[in-house]
Amino acid sequence: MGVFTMGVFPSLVGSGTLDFSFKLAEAALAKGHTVNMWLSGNAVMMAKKGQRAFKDYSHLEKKMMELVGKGMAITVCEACAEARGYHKEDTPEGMKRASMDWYLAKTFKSDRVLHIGGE
Amino acid sequence: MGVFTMGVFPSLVGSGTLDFSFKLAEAALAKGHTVNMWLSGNAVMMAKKGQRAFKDYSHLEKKMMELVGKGMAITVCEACAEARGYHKEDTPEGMKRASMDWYLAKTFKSDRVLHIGGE
Amino acid sequence: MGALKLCFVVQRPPYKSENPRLALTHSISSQTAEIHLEDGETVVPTLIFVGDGVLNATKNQQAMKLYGVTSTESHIKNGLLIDMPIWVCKEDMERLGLKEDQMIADAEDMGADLKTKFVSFAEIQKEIEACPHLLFF
Amino acid sequence: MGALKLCFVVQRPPYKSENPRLALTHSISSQTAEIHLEDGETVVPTLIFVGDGVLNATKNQQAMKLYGVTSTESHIKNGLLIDMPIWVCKEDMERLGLKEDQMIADAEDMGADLKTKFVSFAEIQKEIEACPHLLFF
Amino acid sequence: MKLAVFLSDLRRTEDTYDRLKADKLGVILVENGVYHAVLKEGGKDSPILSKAGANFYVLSDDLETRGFTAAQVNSKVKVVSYGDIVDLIMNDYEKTAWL
Amino acid sequence: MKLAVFLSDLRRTEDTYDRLKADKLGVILVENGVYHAVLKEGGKDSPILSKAGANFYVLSDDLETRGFTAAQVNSKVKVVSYGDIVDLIMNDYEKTAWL
Repeated sequence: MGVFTMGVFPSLVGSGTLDFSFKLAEAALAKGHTVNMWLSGNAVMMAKKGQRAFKDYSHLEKKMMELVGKGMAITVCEACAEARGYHKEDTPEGMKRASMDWYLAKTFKSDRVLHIGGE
Repeated sequence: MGVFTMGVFPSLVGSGTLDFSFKLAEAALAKGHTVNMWLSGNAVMMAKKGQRAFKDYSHLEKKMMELVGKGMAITVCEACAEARGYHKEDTPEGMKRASMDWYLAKTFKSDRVLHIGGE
Repeated sequence: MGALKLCFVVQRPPYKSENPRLALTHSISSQTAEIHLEDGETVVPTLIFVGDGVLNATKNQQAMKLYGVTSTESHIKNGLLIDMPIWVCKEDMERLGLKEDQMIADAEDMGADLKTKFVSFAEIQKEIEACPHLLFF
Repeated sequence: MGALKLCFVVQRPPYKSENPRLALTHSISSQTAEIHLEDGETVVPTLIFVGDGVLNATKNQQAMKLYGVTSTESHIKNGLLIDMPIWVCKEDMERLGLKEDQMIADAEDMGADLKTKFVSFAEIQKEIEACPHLLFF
Repeated sequence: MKLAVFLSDLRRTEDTYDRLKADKLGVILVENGVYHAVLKEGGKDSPILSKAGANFYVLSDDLETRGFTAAQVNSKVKVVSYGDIVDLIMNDYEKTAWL
Repeated sequence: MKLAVFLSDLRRTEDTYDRLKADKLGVILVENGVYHAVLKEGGKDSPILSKAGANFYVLSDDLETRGFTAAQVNSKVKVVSYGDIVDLIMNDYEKTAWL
């Protein structure tokens, strides 16, 4: 069993990339791996409480809490969140905020890293 | 003098498209045109109060309020905002929320429309 | 007084971003634009899929089953249900190797009378010329 | 115990999205990663501009003057200032018609000793092979 | 029709630009579209500039933001300001297409 | 090196894929990258699939989301699940590149 760290950057409401990341994390946890997830750039939208669920958009808050319950460490980029007006009190329980060095330090301790960049 | 309506869709913190839209709106107002702006999809980020200004990101709240003061009508897509957890109380003063038919009705009354779509 | 024709033109594949979905929801909202307009004024949309955008109109999309999110297919069917013209560029289907039986042809299962129109780019060019305002997605 | 080499590879032009900016801020934050690590452990980044990404490294960018936002240029200079290796692919500069005198060569004005390295793709390939983890932007 | 097309990217993911026809066509290069006005990839002009009969414009703010100046702009392309773009939209063309 | 490359788009805006070399190369098609496994543009396989010596994989969930099935997948490409991708990342390859 290994340590797998994902960095998720370009995701948004209505984009498939966050969905992909959470499903991949779920599959990795199911196989017994340790999973870390870093949400940065636009992917910090997961840090906002009170997103209303519409059938038109994937709504991942529930899935995220499930994965946290299974031991996934999930942290969002603090500055990226602040710039978008997501403050500490908006952050769902179980999710951490940190600066970017958290992610780099996690890559140090990981067997594999999947960094999802792009636009 | 004419009526100019812009629909702005793909913009985000850190993207140049919102900056472009606001500068173009400013130039159109300066020439005496009537300007309407519809913010939809990811561009609804402008509807969030309390965005922290960093030098690394363009920060448009002040510019937006200036343009509203000069008579620009600016409205954000209500459903797009709700899906992202931006509620009524987050909306800066002078900015309206409406459903998409607002935008279509504005195009009816416009001499020119610039619809900024894409990804 | 009068109708305003609007072209909604989708040029990119589905699911990467909200883009094609917003074309669908915005064009469908033409139904209620009248509440902001005067008596007799209407907005008349044509929804056009062109280039890689034709990939939005494949059938049997499993987005709801696999990701819990409404498929572009069901949005297109909703469009047909409210009698919105939906056009798909034939040359692009051919270029990408898509056959008509892979595409959403109608929404009969939802009770819609209108069918998808498979058209040439020349027809799309004419429609674009006939619309005072263009909305490219 | 030991150093972890990380390659940050920027493949796209600046300003469209946050993407290249995040490559810069993340690579620069390697400076403080040690607070989460054990004694003697460090993260050693190389920041590489390749393909259209080389457009991030043009000089005289006026983003602050015109849009009030930090330029990619000033980020790159901050990288040089903290002695982070910054590599720009020569073949891509040539392909796009960019000359070395159009590019950010150093950050002497800020007191940095390190200079930009203009390298071949073959050198970049070697660096990518030497890094246990790759971060493409 | 009199159509003003906006291009905001260096690498395009649509081919509408190649197919659309207009009696009068203006091509306005903004954001990363400005690279088409200044780069000579493989020693050649951008294929964007080969559209027959079109008038080409590039936004000066977006050029300078990216480290280029009017002096480097292809002779086929006119350098314009935000105010000029407003005039192009409101006076010179009837409709717009942001591709 | 043993490298797993992820492609998530139909139209690419980078050319890193064409240039990167690896002793063992896996190409994993996800999101809109799955179209490379099923479309025959102009009657031809996607140029993505011509990378010599590579192993190709396509994510079944993302195929089906877009209305395609395993039966339509190019014979060069193996259909995989999320679990299979985890195994590819953790066991078969040493590092990943999301282009």
